[in-house]
Amino acid sequence: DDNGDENDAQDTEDGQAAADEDEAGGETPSGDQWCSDVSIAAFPGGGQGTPFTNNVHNGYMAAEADLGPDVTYFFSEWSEEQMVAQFREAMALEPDGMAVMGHPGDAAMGPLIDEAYENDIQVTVVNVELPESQEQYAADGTGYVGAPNYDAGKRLAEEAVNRSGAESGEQAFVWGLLAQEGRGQRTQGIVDGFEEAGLEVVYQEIDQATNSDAPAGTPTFTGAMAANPDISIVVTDHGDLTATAQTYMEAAGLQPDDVYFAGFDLNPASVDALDSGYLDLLIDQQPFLQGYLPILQICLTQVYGFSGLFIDTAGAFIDVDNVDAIRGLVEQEIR
Amino acid sequence: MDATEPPVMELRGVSKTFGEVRALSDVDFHVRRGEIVGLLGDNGSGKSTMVKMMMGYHRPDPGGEVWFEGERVQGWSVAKARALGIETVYQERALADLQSVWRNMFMGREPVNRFGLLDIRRMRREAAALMKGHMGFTSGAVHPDNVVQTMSGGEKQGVAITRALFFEARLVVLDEPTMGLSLSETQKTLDFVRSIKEAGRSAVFIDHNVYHVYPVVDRLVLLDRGRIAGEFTPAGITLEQLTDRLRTVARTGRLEG
Amino acid sequence: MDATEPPVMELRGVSKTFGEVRALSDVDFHVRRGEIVGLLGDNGSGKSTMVKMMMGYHRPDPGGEVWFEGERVQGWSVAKARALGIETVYQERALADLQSVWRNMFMGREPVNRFGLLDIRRMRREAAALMKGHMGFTSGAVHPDNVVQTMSGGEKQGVAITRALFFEARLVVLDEPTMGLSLSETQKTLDFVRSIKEAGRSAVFIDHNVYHVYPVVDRLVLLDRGRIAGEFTPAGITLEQLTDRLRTVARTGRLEG
Amino acid sequence: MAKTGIPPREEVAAEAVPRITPRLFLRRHALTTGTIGIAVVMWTIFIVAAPDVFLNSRIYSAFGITTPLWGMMALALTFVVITREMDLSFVSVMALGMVGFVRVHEFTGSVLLAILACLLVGLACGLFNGFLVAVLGIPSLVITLGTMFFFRGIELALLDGTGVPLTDDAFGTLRDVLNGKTAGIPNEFVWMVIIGVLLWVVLNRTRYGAHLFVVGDNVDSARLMGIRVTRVKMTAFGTLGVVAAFSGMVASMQSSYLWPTLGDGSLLLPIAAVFLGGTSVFGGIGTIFGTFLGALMVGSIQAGVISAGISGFYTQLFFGLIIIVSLVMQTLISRRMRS
Amino acid sequence: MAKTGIPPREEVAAEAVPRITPRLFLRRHALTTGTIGIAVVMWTIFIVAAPDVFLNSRIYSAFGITTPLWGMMALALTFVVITREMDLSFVSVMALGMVGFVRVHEFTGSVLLAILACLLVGLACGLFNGFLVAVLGIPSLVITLGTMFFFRGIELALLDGTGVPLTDDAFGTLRDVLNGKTAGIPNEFVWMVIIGVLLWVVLNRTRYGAHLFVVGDNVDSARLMGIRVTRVKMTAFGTLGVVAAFSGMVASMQSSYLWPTLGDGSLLLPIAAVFLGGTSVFGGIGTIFGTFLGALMVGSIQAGVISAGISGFYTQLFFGLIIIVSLVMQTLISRRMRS
Ligand SMILES: Nc1ncnc2c1ncn2[C@@H]1O[C@H](COP(=O)(O)OP(=O)(O)OP(=O)(O)O)[C@@H](O)[C@H]1O
Ligand SMILES: Nc1ncnc2c1ncn2[C@@H]1O[C@H](COP(=O)(O)OP(=O)(O)OP(=O)(O)O)[C@@H](O)[C@H]1O
Ligand SMILES: [Mg+2]
Ligand SMILES: [Mg+2]
Repeated sequence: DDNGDENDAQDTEDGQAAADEDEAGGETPSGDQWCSDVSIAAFPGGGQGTPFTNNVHNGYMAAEADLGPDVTYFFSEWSEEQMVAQFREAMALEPDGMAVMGHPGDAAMGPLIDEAYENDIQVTVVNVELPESQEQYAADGTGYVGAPNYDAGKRLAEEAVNRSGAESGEQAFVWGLLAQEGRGQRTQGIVDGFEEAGLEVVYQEIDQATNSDAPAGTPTFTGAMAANPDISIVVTDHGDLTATAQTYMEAAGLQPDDVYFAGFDLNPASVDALDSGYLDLLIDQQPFLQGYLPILQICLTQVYGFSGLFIDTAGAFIDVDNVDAIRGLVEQEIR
Repeated sequence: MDATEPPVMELRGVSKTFGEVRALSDVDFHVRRGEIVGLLGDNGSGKSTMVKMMMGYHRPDPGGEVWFEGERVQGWSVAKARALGIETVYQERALADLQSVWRNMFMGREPVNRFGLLDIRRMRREAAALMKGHMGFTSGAVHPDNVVQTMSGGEKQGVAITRALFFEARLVVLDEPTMGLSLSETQKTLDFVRSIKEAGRSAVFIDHNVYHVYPVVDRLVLLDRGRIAGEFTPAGITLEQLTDRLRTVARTGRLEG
Repeated sequence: MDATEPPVMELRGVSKTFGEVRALSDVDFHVRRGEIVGLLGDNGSGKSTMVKMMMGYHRPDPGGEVWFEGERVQGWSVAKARALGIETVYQERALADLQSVWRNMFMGREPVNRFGLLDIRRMRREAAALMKGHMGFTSGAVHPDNVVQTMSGGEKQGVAITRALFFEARLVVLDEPTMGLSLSETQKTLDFVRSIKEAGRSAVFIDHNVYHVYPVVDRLVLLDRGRIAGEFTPAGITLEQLTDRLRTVARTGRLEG
Repeated sequence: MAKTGIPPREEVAAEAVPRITPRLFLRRHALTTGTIGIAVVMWTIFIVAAPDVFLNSRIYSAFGITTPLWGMMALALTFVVITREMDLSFVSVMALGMVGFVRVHEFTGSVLLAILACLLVGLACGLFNGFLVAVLGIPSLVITLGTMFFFRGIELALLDGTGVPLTDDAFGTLRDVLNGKTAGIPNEFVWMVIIGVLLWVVLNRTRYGAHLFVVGDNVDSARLMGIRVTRVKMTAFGTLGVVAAFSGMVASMQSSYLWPTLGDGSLLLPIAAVFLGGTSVFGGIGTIFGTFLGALMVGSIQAGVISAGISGFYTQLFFGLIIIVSLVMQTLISRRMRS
Repeated sequence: MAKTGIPPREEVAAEAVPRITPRLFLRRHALTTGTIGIAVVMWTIFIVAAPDVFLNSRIYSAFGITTPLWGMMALALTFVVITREMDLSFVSVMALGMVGFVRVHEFTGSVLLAILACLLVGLACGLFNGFLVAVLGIPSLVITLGTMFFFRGIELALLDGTGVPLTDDAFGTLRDVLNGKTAGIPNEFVWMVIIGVLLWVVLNRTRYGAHLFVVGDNVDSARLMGIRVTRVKMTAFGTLGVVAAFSGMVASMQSSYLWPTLGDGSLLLPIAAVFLGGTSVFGGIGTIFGTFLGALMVGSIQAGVISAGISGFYTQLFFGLIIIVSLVMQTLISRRMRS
C-alpha cells in the first residue's frame, strides 16, 4: 500500500544550494578565472547520455565554466577495465589532476594512483570510495565526493520497509550489481537491510545489456515477478532501471499499487514514474555535486594547496509529495 | 541472313585489360540475324571475356564500342541485354547453388501474376516440363524443387543450357555449352543450336571441340591472345585444315606456321 | 598388368544413397596395376560419386567394401588415399579460388624444409616450371603468385590437372579432365594418360567424349543409373558399336535396345 | 520478357510437377521443422518447470510487449543476412530516427510529419549503410560497426546527451496505435505480425525477394544473370533502417521517454533470433517464419529461465545453456531429417 | 609424399619464377598497403591535432599497456576468421580461465600450476567451441554467442559474482613477467609482439597455416584434397581459447584484481581490429600483420579522439567517423592499386 509519511527530515535542501549554480551552464571559461591554468581529466562514470552520468558531467562542466580549468572527459560505460585503461590514457595527457571513479577498487587503482603522484598528478575519488588511497594521499589532495554506498543501500531498504508496511516473511526483489567490487556495496546494503527486517530477498544481477540500456531488462523483470507472485517490494540499484519502473510494471501487467517500487537517482523519467505512481520512493545522491565538487577540490589543491576533502553527497528521500520542489532542476539535469 | 541490314550485335575496337593482363586487344566482331558464329581459341585467349562484354558484364576499355541492331549502346548492362533478348550459357554456369532448380531456371526473369506477385506454380510446372522433356535426365533427382548444389556436373550444365535455350531469345551466346554433357545431351544441344538458325535467330557458339562447332556454324572466328587471328567459313576450309590452323596459331600466334 | 596380383583399388558391393537419390547400387569395380580403366555413363549416372568413394570422400552405405592392394580398408579417408599415392582430378576442380596457383598446386601436400617450415621458394619455383613447361598457357596471366579466381576456365582446369599428373601417383583418377581444355591441351592430357600406363601406374579415366576414352583405355566400364551396365575391352568392340550401345543404354537402361 | 518460348516443334504437354512426398517435404523444410521442434520442447520445459507462470496469460502479454521492440528488427535483418551481409548499426538507427521525430514535432507541431521524419531518417541511415556496402564494397560487418558509433554519435550530439520526455498529449493517438491493445493482444505484437507478414510476402512472392536469395547465394551468378545487385542490397539495408526507426518509435512511445541510449542493449538479441531461426550466415538461405520463431524463443529464454526459479548468478549460465542445447538439437534434428 | 615427380621424359630446366614487378607486388599486397596508408594518415592527423600528446612517448606507453589486453585476442581471432568462422565467446574465456587460475592457486599454492590451469581452461573452452562448430556443424556466430553466455555464467556461478584480489606476493614474478617493462617497453606489448610473430610464422610458414587458408576459402575443395577440416578448425578455436585465457591473466595481473566482468567490454574491439586489418569475413584471406596494425589503429582512435581535444558528446561521432573514413579510404586505395 502506498503511504503518506511526512517528508523525511533530510529533504531540506530545496533548490537553495543549487540556485547558486543556476546560471552556471553555457558560460565558457575565460582567462581570468582563478583556476584557468589547471588541466584536469575527469570520469563521469557511465556512457554518454545516461541520466546519472549526465548529471555528474553537468556538474563537471558547471565547475569548468565557473573556475576555468581545462577538462577532458573519459566515459567508461561503468566498466572497471575501461576505467583502468582510461586512467592510463588520461595520465598520458599529463594533467594536473584527475577525478576518477573508485569502482575498480584499491587493488587495481592503488598502483595507478601511486604512479600518478610520481608524475605529479593529483587524484581525487568520486562515487565509490578507495579507502587506502584516500588515506595515503589525503594530504596530497586525494579526497572523496559521493554517498557512502553501503549505508545508502541499507537506508533505502529500511525506509521502503517502513513506508510500505511490509511484514516479516514477505518477499523483496533486489535487482542490483553485487558483482561489481565497490559499487556492489550498495546492493549489499539493500540486501542486508531487507534481511534484517525479516524479508525474504529474491536477488537478480543486472546483466550487461540492461546495464547500458534499461528497457532491455523488461523480460527479466516480468519473469521475476511472474515466478515470485509474493513480492511486495522492488528495489532497483541503478538509476536507469529505477527510471524505467513504469515500463517494467506495465509489461508485467502490474498496477501502480501492486508492489512498492524504490530505487536510486533522480532524472526526468523517474520523476514521471513518481508522478504516475509506479515509482514510490528514491534516494537522490546528488550526482551533480559529484561532478562539481571534485573539480573545485582539485582547483583548491592545485592553486592553494589544500588537502583532500571527504564530502558525503547522500541526499534526500524523494517521493511523490516532495518531488515538485526540484522538478525544474531535474529537467536541467542538475538534480 | 542479310548483309545489308545492321548486325544484331557488334563490337568495335574493343579492348579489355585486367591489371597487367590484356584479355582483349582491339577486337572487331559482329553477329548478323540468323547467323551462327563459332568462336575458337586457345585457353585464356579471351573468348569468355568477349562474351561477358557482349552481355554488358564487362565494360570495354575507353575507345571500344558496343552496337546493338545498328545503334551504339551506352550504359550497356546485363539486365538491358537480357531485356532485349540476349541469353547466355556462361562457361561458369552462373547458377545459385543453394536455390531450387526452378528458381535458377527463371533467375532474373521471374514471371509475375497480375498482382505483381511471383507465379510460383507456373515456374515449378514449366521447370518440371523442361527438365523432363528437354534435359531428359535419367537420375532420380529430377524434382524441380531440388537445390542445384547436389546435382551432378552434367545436370547443372543442363539447367544452365535449358534456361538459355528454351526461352525465345534473339541472340543466344553459348560458352562451351557441351562441357560435361553426355553424348546424347551433347547431341540435343547441337541440334538445338541448328534450330536457332531455322527460327531466324542468331547465336555465338564457343566450343573447344571443332567437331561440334564446324558442322553447325556459318562463320568461324579465331581468337589468339586477345586478338582476332582469322576468320573462315566452313565452305572455305576443311575440318582437317582448320584443326591444323588451330594448332599452328596456338603454337606461333600466326595463321601460317 | 597382372590378373593374379590383387587390384590396386577395388570396390565391392558398394551402394550410396543421398536422401531419396540412390547414386550407386551394389557396384563392383576394380583397377589393376598398369591398367587404364575408362568409365562411361550418362549425366547423373554416378561416375563422380564412385570417384569420390574411391578417394574416401564419400563413405559407402553399410555393406559396401573398399579394398586397396588386396586389403580391405577401414576408415578410408582422402588424406589416407593421397598418402598411399592416389591422385584425382575432380570434376568440380577442387581449387581454392582466392589462393595463389602455387598454393593450389601443393594443396594438402605442401613440402616442408628440415625445420618443418614450408618450403615456399621450392613451391613457387616448381609451380612456375610446371605452368610453363606443361600447361603451356599462352595468356600473360601465368605468374604462380596469381590467384586462381580470375583465371579462364581452361586455365583453372590446367591447374587441377597439373597437380594430379605431375606428382608420382600409383593411381590417377581423372573425372572429365579435358573439360574446357583447348585442342592442344586436350592432346597433352591424353598423351599423359597414355604415359601413366607406360610407367606401370594405373588410372581411372572418365570422359563423355568416347573419342578421347576409347584409344587410351584397356577396359571400359559402363555405368547407368548407379549400376554397372556392362564391361568391354577396346579389342572386343568398335568405336561405332560402343557409341550405339551408349545411346541405347541411356535410353532404355539395357545394353541391347 | 519472361514469356517462355518452348519451341513448338517439340511440344511438351505441360505436365504436373512431380508430387512432393511427405519425406521430401520434411527434407526440404528440415531447418524450419527443427526450429519448430526445439521451440516446442523449450516451451514444454518451461511449462513443466513453472506451470503457474507459463499457463498464465500474463507472461505472454509481457512477451508480446517486449519482444517486438527488437523482434521487428530481427525480421528485417533477415533480408540483410540473406544477401550475405550484416548490420550492427540498427541499434543506433532506433534512436536517431526518434531524434528526427522529436525535432520535427518541436518545429512543426505535427505528429504525422514527425512520424514521417522518423521513418525517413531510418531510411536514410539504411541507405547510407547500403551505399557503403553495395556501392563501395566495404565489408558490412565492419562498416556498420563504424556507422553504429557514427549514428549514435550524431544522436548524442543532437540531443546533447539528454533524454526527451514524450508525455505531450498530442501523442495519445499514436500511443494507442502503437502501444494499445487489440482484442486483448498488445499492439506491439500486432505490429510485429503485420511486419512479418509483409516481409514474408516480399521475400517469397515477389521478384525482389527471389533476387535477395540469388544475390546472397552467388553474387557473381546474380550479376551475370542481370540482377541489379547494388539495388537489391541497398533496398535490404533501407528496409532495415525504416523498421529500426519504427521500432524506436514503438519503444520510446511505450516508455514515454526518449532515452539517448535507446537500443544500446538490443544488439545481440535480433542477431541471435535471425540465426536461431535458421538463416545462414553465408547468405542465400533464410525464412521470415524462422526468424519469427527465433525471436519468440530468444525473448522467452531470459524470462523463462528466471521464472523457472533460477536466479542470481545462474541465469546467464542457463541462458547460454539453452541457446547451445537448442542449436545442437536443431542441427541434429535437421540433419536427421535430411537423410 | 610431397616428392614431386616431374616425369623425366619431359625434363624441364627448373627455371626461375617470373620476376615480381613492383606493380605486381603492390597489387598483390593492395590490402596491406591500404591499411598501412590509412594508419599513417590517421597518425599524422593525430599529431597535427594534438602534437603535445602524440609526440610524447607517454601516450604510446599507455597504448602499449592497454591495447595488448584485447589485441592479442585479435591476433588469434584472425585464424578463426580466416577459416570462415567467428568467435564471440573469447570475452568470457578471459574470465573463466582466471577462475581456473585462482582456484588452482588456492588449492595448490603453486603459481605455475595456476598458470597451467588457466591456459588449459582456455584451451578446453576453445576446443568446446571448435567441437560444436566443426564436428556438429553449428554456425559459429550463433553458437559462440551461446557459449559466451554459458562461459560467463559458469564463471559467475563459480565466483558467486564476487571479485578476487590478486595481491598475493607470490604473484610478484608473474606480474614482472607479464606487466613489467623490457628496455622501457611495456611487457604487455612485448607479449603481443611475441604472439604476433608466432602466429605469423604458423600462418605463413607451416602446413597448418596453409590449410587454414584453404579451409576458409573453399571447404569442399579442402575436403576433396584430403585436408582434415575438423582438426584445422578445432585447432584455430583452441588457439584463440589459450590466447584469451592468457590475455585474461595479463589483464587481471595488471590490475591485481579479478573482476567477474573481466572482458565484458572487449568484444567489439578485437573484431574491429581483425576486419580493419583486411581479413575477409568470408574466409580465405587475412594477415596477422594487418590485424596487428588494425589493433593499433582501433586502440589509438579512442584515445586519439579524446586527446585531440574533442570532448563530450562528440567522441562517439568521431570514433565512428574515423572508422568509416578509414575503411572507405582503404577500399579506394586497394581498389586503385589493383587496377
Ligand atoms: N551430395 C549429394 N546429395 C544428393 N544428391 C547427390 C549428391 N551427389 C550426387 N547426387 C546425385 O547423385 C546422382 C549421381 O551424381 P554423379 O555426380 O555421381 O553423376 P555423374 O555420373 O558424375 O554425372 P556427370 O556426368 O553429369 O558428372 C545425381 O543424380 C546427383 O544429383
Ligand atoms: N576478372 C579478371 N581479372 C584478371 N584476369 C582475368 C579476369 N578475367 C579473365 N582474366 C584473364 O584474361 C584472360 C582471358 O580469359 P578468358 O576467360 O576470356 O579466356 P577464354 O578464352 O574464355 O579461355 P578458356 O577457353 O580457358 O575458357 C585469361 O588469361 C584470364 O586469366
Ligand atoms: Mg572461357
Ligand atoms: Mg560427374
